[in-house]
Amino acid sequence: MTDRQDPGEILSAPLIIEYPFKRTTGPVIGAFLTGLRERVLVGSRAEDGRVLVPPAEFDPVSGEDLTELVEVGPQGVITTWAWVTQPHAKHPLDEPFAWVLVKLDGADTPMLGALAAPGIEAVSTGARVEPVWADEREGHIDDIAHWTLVDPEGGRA
Amino acid sequence: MPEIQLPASLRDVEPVRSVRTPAQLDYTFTAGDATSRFLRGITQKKIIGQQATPQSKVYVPPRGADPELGAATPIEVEVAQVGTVTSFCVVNLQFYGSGMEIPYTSALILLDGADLSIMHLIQEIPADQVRIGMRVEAVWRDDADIEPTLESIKWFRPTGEPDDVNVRIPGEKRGTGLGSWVGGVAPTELVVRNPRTGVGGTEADGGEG
Amino acid sequence: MGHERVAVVGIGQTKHEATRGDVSVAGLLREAAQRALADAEMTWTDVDAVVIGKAPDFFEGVMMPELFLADALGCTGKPMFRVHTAGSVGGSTAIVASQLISAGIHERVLTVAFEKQSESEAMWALSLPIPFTPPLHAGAGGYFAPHIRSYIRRAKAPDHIGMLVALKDRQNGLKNPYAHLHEHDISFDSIKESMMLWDPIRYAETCPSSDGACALVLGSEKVADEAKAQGRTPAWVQGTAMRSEPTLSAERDTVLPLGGALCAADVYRQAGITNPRKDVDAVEMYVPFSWFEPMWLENLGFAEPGEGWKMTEAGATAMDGDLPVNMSGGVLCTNPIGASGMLRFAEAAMQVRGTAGEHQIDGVRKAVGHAYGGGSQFFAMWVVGTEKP
Amino acid sequence: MRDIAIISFDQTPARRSVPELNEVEMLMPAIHGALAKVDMTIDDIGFTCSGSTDYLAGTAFSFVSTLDGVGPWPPIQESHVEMDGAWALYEAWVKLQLGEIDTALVYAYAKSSPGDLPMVLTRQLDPITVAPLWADSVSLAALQARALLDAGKATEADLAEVAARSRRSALDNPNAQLAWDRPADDLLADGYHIAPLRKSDCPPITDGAACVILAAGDVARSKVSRPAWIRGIDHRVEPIHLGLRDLTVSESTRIAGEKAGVAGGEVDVAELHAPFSHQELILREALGLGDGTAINPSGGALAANPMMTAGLIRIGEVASRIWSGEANRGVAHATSGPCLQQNLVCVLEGEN
Repeated sequence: MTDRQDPGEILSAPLIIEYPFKRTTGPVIGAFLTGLRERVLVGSRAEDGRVLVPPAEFDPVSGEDLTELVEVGPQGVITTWAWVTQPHAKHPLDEPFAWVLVKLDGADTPMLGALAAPGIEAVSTGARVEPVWADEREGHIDDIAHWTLVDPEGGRA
Repeated sequence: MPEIQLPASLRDVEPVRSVRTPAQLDYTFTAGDATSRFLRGITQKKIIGQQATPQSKVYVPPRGADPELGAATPIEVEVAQVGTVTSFCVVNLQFYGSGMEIPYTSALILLDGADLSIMHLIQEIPADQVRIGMRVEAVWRDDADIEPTLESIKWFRPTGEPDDVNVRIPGEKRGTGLGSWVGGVAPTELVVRNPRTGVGGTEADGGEG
Repeated sequence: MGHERVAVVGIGQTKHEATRGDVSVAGLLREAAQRALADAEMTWTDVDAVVIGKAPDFFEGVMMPELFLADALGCTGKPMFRVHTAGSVGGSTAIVASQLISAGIHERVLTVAFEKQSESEAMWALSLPIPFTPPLHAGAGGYFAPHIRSYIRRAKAPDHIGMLVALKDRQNGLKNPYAHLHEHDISFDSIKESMMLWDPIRYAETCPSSDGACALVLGSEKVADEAKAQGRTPAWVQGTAMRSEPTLSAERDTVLPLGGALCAADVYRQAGITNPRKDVDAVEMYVPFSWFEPMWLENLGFAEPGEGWKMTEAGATAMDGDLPVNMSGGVLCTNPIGASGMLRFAEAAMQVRGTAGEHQIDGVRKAVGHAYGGGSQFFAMWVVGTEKP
Repeated sequence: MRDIAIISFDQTPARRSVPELNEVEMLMPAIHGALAKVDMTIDDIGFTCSGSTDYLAGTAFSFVSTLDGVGPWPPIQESHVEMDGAWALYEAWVKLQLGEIDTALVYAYAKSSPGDLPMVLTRQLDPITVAPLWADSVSLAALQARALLDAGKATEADLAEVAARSRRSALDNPNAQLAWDRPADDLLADGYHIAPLRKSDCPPITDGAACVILAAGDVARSKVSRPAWIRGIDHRVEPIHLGLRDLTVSESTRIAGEKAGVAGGEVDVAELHAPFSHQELILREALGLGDGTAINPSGGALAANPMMTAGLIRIGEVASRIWSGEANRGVAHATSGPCLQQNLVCVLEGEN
């Protein structure tokens, strides 16, 4: 009989799981991504009249198809946020930043984004933000490079 | 497909239909106890199977559990580096990452002293001459290239011994296979010996018959 | 079987293709689900619970994708359940869904199984380079081919049987508008001349990779009786069974697995089938490589050991034979892996309901749906019929 | 409904990493332990069901090789869910309701240590509009915590109290991974991890496994003197998009709790699967639990959080307290998905 080994004797090796998934969008999510490429934000109108962003292909309550897409934003308000002191290499920003849920003007549900801000004290629920568009856009959520605060007078903070 | 109503700003532009979302996840894989012990044997050019009890089946390569008993396999047993081809296929498809010249033969090989066939390559014989029952032996890489992987055995090649005409294809020792209906009668659990209770199977299995 | 009777009251599937470039994953599922709901004359809100099945998550690169699909399937505020039993999953998912009704918990359950293989490649997802793990030298075909060779040797079967199965299933698939492959020029010779990929398996004896989904609406006796009263025939679930055995055990028979035969014996007992060949009118079995038809004929009790290939050769499993097998064209024509098992179960139900269109067999009173997965080690079966169990 | 009880439970000690064992090697002691406690073998079991997910360790079909730990030979009746083991238990409970079998074995396991867990969990999110942002599970929980603070439904001190109490309770749990005694005030002095969450508000990353055995009626009574009867069990789901939910409440938990009959009597003990401290507060409200209920005496997921397993462990922990007579009626809860997306509630009761 052999004894169990110490962890140090166990063989280990890197395992990398990587794939460039190609996802078909369908017409509704496709329209959302088309909008990002064109620097336009769109949501879908739910059965109860709410505007959902990102648009849903289907009503989140009843499950029925949603087909009406409407333009929203581009500015909105933070509904909740979290401050990341040490960004992960995979995060959208390299410097400390805030995750935010942003309710765009004309929308009823908020969407997730990464907000560049000078520090945690600059961020608050209710603050106005707007997207900073990537220079090269291809119809991808990353076409919004990140979000930025808008000062109360309407210019950038 | 429902008709989509777009806002004016998107009506005259080419719609996005698909999107690439590359993703990479990095893991540190650890081999666990049974596999580490097996592969350390490989680095010494030994093929070491494992079993749960001195009476139970010898598994090569071991994977940590005897799947019939549902028990750990702490006992190490060195098995032979020669064995018998129990079945095989000839591969004509260039398989991702294989780097093999086609056609090549991938075979189930029951090593002497083991109870389960391993899958490995057969070389040094034309693919169309490989036979069920053929006796084969392991061919190792050069010593400098031995690593803790079953691929340190480059392939198996014929030993030149006569074929084993009694080679056991899994389940065939009962003639018709375990999951066959004979005379229209379904098999039951008792066709095989329960390794924990000893119930079932034939006397040849060490069961109650 | 539980206390409550269960029936299939709605069936839907997508058009299956190599790449469904027109729909998202959610859209694909909804295409099948909405057809099933329409068939059952129900809406999303009528459904009590949803049971989802698919094969490994790496296929689409979404971890536990039922979570992001919850609202796509109208699950908000409802129970949603995800089954994964390898290739048998489409069958076991339908069984889990049926048990929610037979146990008396729900009245109307929607079950959906899918795979959108075009989002990645099955070859990639099935061959992740796991360190220290012996390489599988040639994919799934390379795994199954030696076992097929063992069958051919054991049953003394002639070489052309696999080709006959491929020809029959591809021709049946021409009658099925949803099937992925519609090979109008298929012939025995074209199959024979196709490339030998994993000798003894030829290219034309191998299943395709498909995008697709299948959905069933299952109802309680009350729901099914109402459907019947309105002229929609229910397919009564007369038996369900699952069995599992280890992938790599010393005693296991990889050609005629004991688990497969026990699963069949269990489901026949429930359905009152004593002579499978006589009592069953049509079978949809999981045949991803053509030779599995004769193997499963023996494993499921339709033929004596070594005789399955003779049934195939004699045409018994053709549309006009005494035991039609894979009327839909089967897995050889359509293989969205996670859905493949449910498609077998669905086709069995369509035959019983008389709604199979051009591939309908006349007068089907009892039909068997069969699925298997892993290394021929996970089995799921059901028997559906025109009569209440 | 047929009377079904939990009759046995075992778990492996929760550890940050178990590199010396593969999944089946790690799992087997839990299965063998649960069987031995009630003097049973796998041959006494009518149905086996497991919960796990391939993504944690990066290996497809992980459940196929762990099934070897059961010894499914001769072949068995078995199923697997790509969900927490609590849902595997639900499937087993349904199967037992059918009346053909009297016993079921349920297991769950996870090795989260091979990967970067918060990043692995991003693969659960909407694959087109959210997953590419790599919004990790801790960040999403922090968004929920902020919403709760903003709504005035909790303070950071309330969160610290949950964190401190959970780790203090864990001192009595030999299987816990994080157990310590620090006052809540002390925790508040720590800096933020992902604000407004501190490290102490977050669960550890855990490798571990657990096994539960269920039995019906007289079989249960023959095995244990005080079976933990399942009086109600239900599960519900919500949309995954955080924007489609009120993050300060758990509507799916509320419905599941109502269907499972939580309000039907006094609740002596509740084991809530709240990986983040603020989530305990949301769950207590959703289930209507008052001060008379002992919450997470095991330390809960804040003391040990093996993915896919922590929910099943909650059920085992409540059952253990019923067998011992420490509690008469208890509630176990399991969750899945970001920010309490999917929830299961199980009401257990002893017989007097």
